[in-house]
Amino acid sequence: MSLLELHDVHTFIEQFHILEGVTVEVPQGSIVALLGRNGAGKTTTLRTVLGLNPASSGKVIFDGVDITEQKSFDIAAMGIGYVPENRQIFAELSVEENLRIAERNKGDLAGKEEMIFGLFPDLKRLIRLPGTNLSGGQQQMLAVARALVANNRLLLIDEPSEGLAPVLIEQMMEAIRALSEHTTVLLVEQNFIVASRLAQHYAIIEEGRTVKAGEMGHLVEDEETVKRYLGAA
Amino acid sequence: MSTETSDLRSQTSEAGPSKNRQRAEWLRENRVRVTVLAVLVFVFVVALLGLEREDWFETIMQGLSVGALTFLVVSGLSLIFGLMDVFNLAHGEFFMLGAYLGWTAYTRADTLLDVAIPLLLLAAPFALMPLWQRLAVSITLTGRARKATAWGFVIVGALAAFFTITRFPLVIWDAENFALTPANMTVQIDLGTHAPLPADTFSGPVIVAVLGVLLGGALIAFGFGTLRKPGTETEALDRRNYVAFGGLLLAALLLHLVKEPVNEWIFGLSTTWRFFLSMGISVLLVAAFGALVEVILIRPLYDRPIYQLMITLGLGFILIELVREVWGRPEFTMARPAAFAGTGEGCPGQGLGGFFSGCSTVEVFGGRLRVYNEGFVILVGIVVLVAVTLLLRRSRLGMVIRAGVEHPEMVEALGINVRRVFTMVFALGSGLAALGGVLAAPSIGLSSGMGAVFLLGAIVALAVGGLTSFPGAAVGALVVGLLQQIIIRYGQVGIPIPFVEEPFKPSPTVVPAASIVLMVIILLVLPTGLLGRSEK
Amino acid sequence: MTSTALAQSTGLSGWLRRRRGLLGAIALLVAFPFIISIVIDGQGLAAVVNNDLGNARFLQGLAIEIFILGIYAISYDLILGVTGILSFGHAMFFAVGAYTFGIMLKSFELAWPVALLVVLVAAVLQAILFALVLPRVHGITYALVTLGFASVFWIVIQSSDLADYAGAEVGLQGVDAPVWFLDTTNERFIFYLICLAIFFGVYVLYQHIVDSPAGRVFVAIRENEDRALMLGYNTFWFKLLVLVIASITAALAGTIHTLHQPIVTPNVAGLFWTVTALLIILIGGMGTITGALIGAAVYRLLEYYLDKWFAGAAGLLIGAAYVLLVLYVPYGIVGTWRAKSLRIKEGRDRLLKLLTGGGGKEEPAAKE
Amino acid sequence: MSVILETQNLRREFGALVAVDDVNVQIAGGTLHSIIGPNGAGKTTFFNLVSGTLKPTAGRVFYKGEDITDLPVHQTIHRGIGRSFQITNIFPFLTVQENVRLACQALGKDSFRLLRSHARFSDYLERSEEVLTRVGLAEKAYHVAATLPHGDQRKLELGMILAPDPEVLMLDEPTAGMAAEQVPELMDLVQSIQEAGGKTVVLVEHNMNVVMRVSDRITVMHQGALLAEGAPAEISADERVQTAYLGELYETSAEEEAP
Repeated sequence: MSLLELHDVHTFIEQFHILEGVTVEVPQGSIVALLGRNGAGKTTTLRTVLGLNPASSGKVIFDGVDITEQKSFDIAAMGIGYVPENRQIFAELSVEENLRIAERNKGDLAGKEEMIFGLFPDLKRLIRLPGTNLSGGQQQMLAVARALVANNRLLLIDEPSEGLAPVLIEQMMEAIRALSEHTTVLLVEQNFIVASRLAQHYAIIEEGRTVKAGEMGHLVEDEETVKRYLGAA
Repeated sequence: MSTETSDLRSQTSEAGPSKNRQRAEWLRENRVRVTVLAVLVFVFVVALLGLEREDWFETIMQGLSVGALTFLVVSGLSLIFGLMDVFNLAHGEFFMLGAYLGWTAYTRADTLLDVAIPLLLLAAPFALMPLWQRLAVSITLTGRARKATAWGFVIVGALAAFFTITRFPLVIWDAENFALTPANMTVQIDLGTHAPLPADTFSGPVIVAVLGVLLGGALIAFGFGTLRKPGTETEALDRRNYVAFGGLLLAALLLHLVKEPVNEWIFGLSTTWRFFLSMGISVLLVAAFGALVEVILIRPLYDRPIYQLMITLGLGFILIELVREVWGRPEFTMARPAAFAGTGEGCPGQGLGGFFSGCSTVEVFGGRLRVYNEGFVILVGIVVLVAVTLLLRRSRLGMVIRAGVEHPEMVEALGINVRRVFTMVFALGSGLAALGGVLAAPSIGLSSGMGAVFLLGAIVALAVGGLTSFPGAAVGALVVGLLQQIIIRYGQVGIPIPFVEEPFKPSPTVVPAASIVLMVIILLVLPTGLLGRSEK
Repeated sequence: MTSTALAQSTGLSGWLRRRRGLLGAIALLVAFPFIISIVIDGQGLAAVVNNDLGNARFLQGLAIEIFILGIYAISYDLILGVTGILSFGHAMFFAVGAYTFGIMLKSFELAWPVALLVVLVAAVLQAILFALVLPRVHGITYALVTLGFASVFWIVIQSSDLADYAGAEVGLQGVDAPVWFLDTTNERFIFYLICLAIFFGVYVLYQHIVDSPAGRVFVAIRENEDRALMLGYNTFWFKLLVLVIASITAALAGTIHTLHQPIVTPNVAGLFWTVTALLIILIGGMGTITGALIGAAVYRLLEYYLDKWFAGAAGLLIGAAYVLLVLYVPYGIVGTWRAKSLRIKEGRDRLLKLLTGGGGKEEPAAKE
Repeated sequence: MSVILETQNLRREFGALVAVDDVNVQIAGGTLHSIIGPNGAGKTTFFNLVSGTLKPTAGRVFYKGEDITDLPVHQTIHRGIGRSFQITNIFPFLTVQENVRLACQALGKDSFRLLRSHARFSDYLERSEEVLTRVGLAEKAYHVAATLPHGDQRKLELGMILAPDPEVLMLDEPTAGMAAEQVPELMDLVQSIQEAGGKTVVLVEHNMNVVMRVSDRITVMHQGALLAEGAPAEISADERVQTAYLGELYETSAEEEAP
């Protein structure tokens, strides 16, 4: 059963038609990678799911509920966590506050502390620092950790490996793999190797349309497609 | 769509730069800022040292007082602008509205109680909004015809409400004389230009008036319900709606029953307690009004910032006209509460302890200070500064506000209703402005132009301190207050200029001009103000 | 679009054809006092020329006020609507013209052409002042700084130190007409015609400016200033040019105001006077030039009649109308009308395509 | 070929982050020189430094031997450097033709003419029509730019750079977001423009395959620094590039540091 479905979603940002028919299915308990070149509309797809750039037509269905026209905060409260591009760490808030703000019920953070600091031991040490003092990698960890505080059934993760040093990419991948045991993940990733090793399914987006989707195993073997759409390999 | 300019490469080394290097770097980045602050402090100190000691002490205290009032206006402006990017040009008028409502609660609480009853009745039908929306579904008209019908209901309802409200049993109102509103009439009675009226000039069945107002409210609410796009989901009609409706009705009834004793109780209070009471009432009313404004006027325009600016400009204009209509055009004064108005034996009080002597003025360090202006107002300013700072630093709401200033979308994506936080902040800011208005009224009096004057000061303070910075707002208000008082003081004693016999005396009119010149200079040197963050 | 219009119309006849609406409006406005005189006052044609009292004379005065407002608003439209510079100090542009001209005539007893020259110099200087801060501050901060400039001027002009020249809070009064044809009291019709000529002169000039190469750059700056810069335009000079043109125009409106009104009050330097300009172009439609003229007429007539019918409540009603306009008709009269006609034209094109049954491929990909 | 564009120790920091780390690049006149690298390599920052939209923390940029580091942006265009943006950057509410016409007009001397209709300056109109034909948008000349599909907007952007006939074209991911089918078409167009006019093209790309065919020379950036430079054949043979580019680098380094 699919936890999240997008059917022929069209989205405008101001007057620009960014998504022109995106169809993606995210099965319960899996990691799905959105692939495609710069500017293809992957980030917008995540934002459309969350209602940050609402779809003008098409359907977004989460757990059987049509959320196309819902407000962002209602969508998020249904159990969707978001790790945005550029991390969007609150620079004025301490690491702890950055986590605490994600609480939906009192005590969320207390219950998850062990899991979060298990995944990202660094954060425990930095807990009092303001967000602005973190390095890029630490910010990325905090962004992921923040999405884990509430009880989310789906995580939308945008470019977790971007700008990270190799060691940290490895650590980040470990974390994503670990947390995917409890939650479903929709992932945007430029680094094909990272994507291919994490995800079970993929969808390629190009010019705002889904052009290909399926199982990651098939895509890895299909060098022609990878070369054509992703420019790697 | 990723931009690589924002890519942040991680540092595997954890130590980071040492404290000293960090400090040096901070200094290098902020050298302009630090220089400007130093120059400003230097100029102020030199200007103050040029005065006699009792003069400079008085000047500082008066500067603090003006700064505190400006701060109350500017703090709301700063919170609203920082969080929502809305520059509320009507903020000065919220300040004015606060003063007028405060005055009414202070001297004529009976009028306020009287008017509250029909207003509660008028508001009650809005609690049943989902019901109206459901009923409105049966109107099959679409497009323009639907809109016209909806507005038709609103207009008919407004007319019905107007005609029945004027038939309402009000203590202080000559129902035959529509030209004067109740508030206006109280002003005139207070000034002695209108003869006091006998109680209960109303004649006729109360039930007609009550039902008429309720009907009017229902028609207006139904009209707004019809305006909603057909097809969009209606809100659920549940028990809460009925409770709210019944509660409002009950409140109106209760108020009607207890009106007389409450009146007696209020007028039996000392003016000091009445003053505190009126502060509370005014703040609450204006905060509620601010919330309403945010929802109805500001919210539809979040994606058109210039229009937002324009609508607040228009709102300010409307509020000035409204005040002129309701309270009349002439300026009037508000009596200082008794605790700050003592004269005679033992006055003025001596030293810092003199503040509690009940005298209107005290002598400290040879300077003569007014207890209300230089004591109470400053105290309230400090209390608000501490309270808001605590709210921002310690509470969850404050955390959300600080986060929302930076990445409102991310806050939304965490499942927090940012819009509701916006409304709350707008209400908070409006309430603070109203508090400033009530505080200012006893010393500067009430006039429909008082908002514009303070808004100008507030804009200057905001720009000087940094548009989005709350501490900046406090610093800016302080700078503006001190600068104004120093110039006024020099206007009295004159500035000795070498080789010129007559000392130069700046005329009072240049006082606001000087702070504006300061603002322009500071903005040219530091476009983000003294404490403002650089643009995102 | 413009190139096709150009192709079919060169020479005088083409010009007349293209400008027939404008010429018609001018003819109507010239005839207007006579029509009023005959139809409403029941007086003859001579009454207009003889400056007799009556509706014709009064309505000419009202029309002159509309012309002044129109010239003033059109200059603000160039700054805000066409170029997208958010200035809140526009009242100063007007007031500097009004006060300078009056003071030069009254206190310095200069000949009126010399006084005009002084106004011109003052206008250019203040435009340069407004432009100097442009590279430092943008957006709302620029609005605040310009509001600051105008407020300083407003305060200074009211100060008692300058009372001998500017008349402090009362304002500048007793400026006599310097020459017979600029005398609004005794030669109302002549003055009316002169204002009419200036009004339409400014209008045509502005239309040409917006259509010129420089005007296209102004629009480009509004649309996307960074891109204009990256195309190689030094946008600062263009914005300076806009401010100079607008400043001179607004000062001209102020000059006529001084001639027409018995007293120039300090209000014309206050924030509300800027708001008036904003309101006018909002009513008419921002960035449309024509909208400023229509807006000025609507605004002044609305103000006049509301005042007449509702007396005290007029301000409240104007404010309410303003708020409703911002919320529901943000593109103004001309803007909304243009959008409508565009939609109508689009519909007609689609209809033609359907009827001829061809050329479907140019349609953007069908969106079900 | 003589060097037309050169950077010396170009460096740019954003706070603690070094986005461009002492980069030295020489670009020969009349060639198509590509700068590639994975996301976050600092390509766009480098590009902004060269074209003058960002000022470097240290280092200099030379154009034909002249130091242009401190030149204001609008003047670099007058020297003959045109640049495009990764995110479509056009005048959305003007027509396609007007977008290009403004670009043509920028280098003429008539931009301060106030009283003649712009339609009477036929040089610019003709030139803009020529450019629109070149990029294949002639039929859509009177469409409002915002209504164009994404691919056409990219073409329009290219047209706006071509319009003033610059000597150096700097293109930042001109194919971003385009359909795979359209990419070769656009790259052919870029190549033909470069060859026909003897122009220099600096191309920033994210996609290695796109540039291999058309480039004369390729510079590879990684983590803000220069990783490799050479002819396409050398680059595709270079193992460091392969690993950096494909994201396999982390495996080796992870192994190095892991034990």
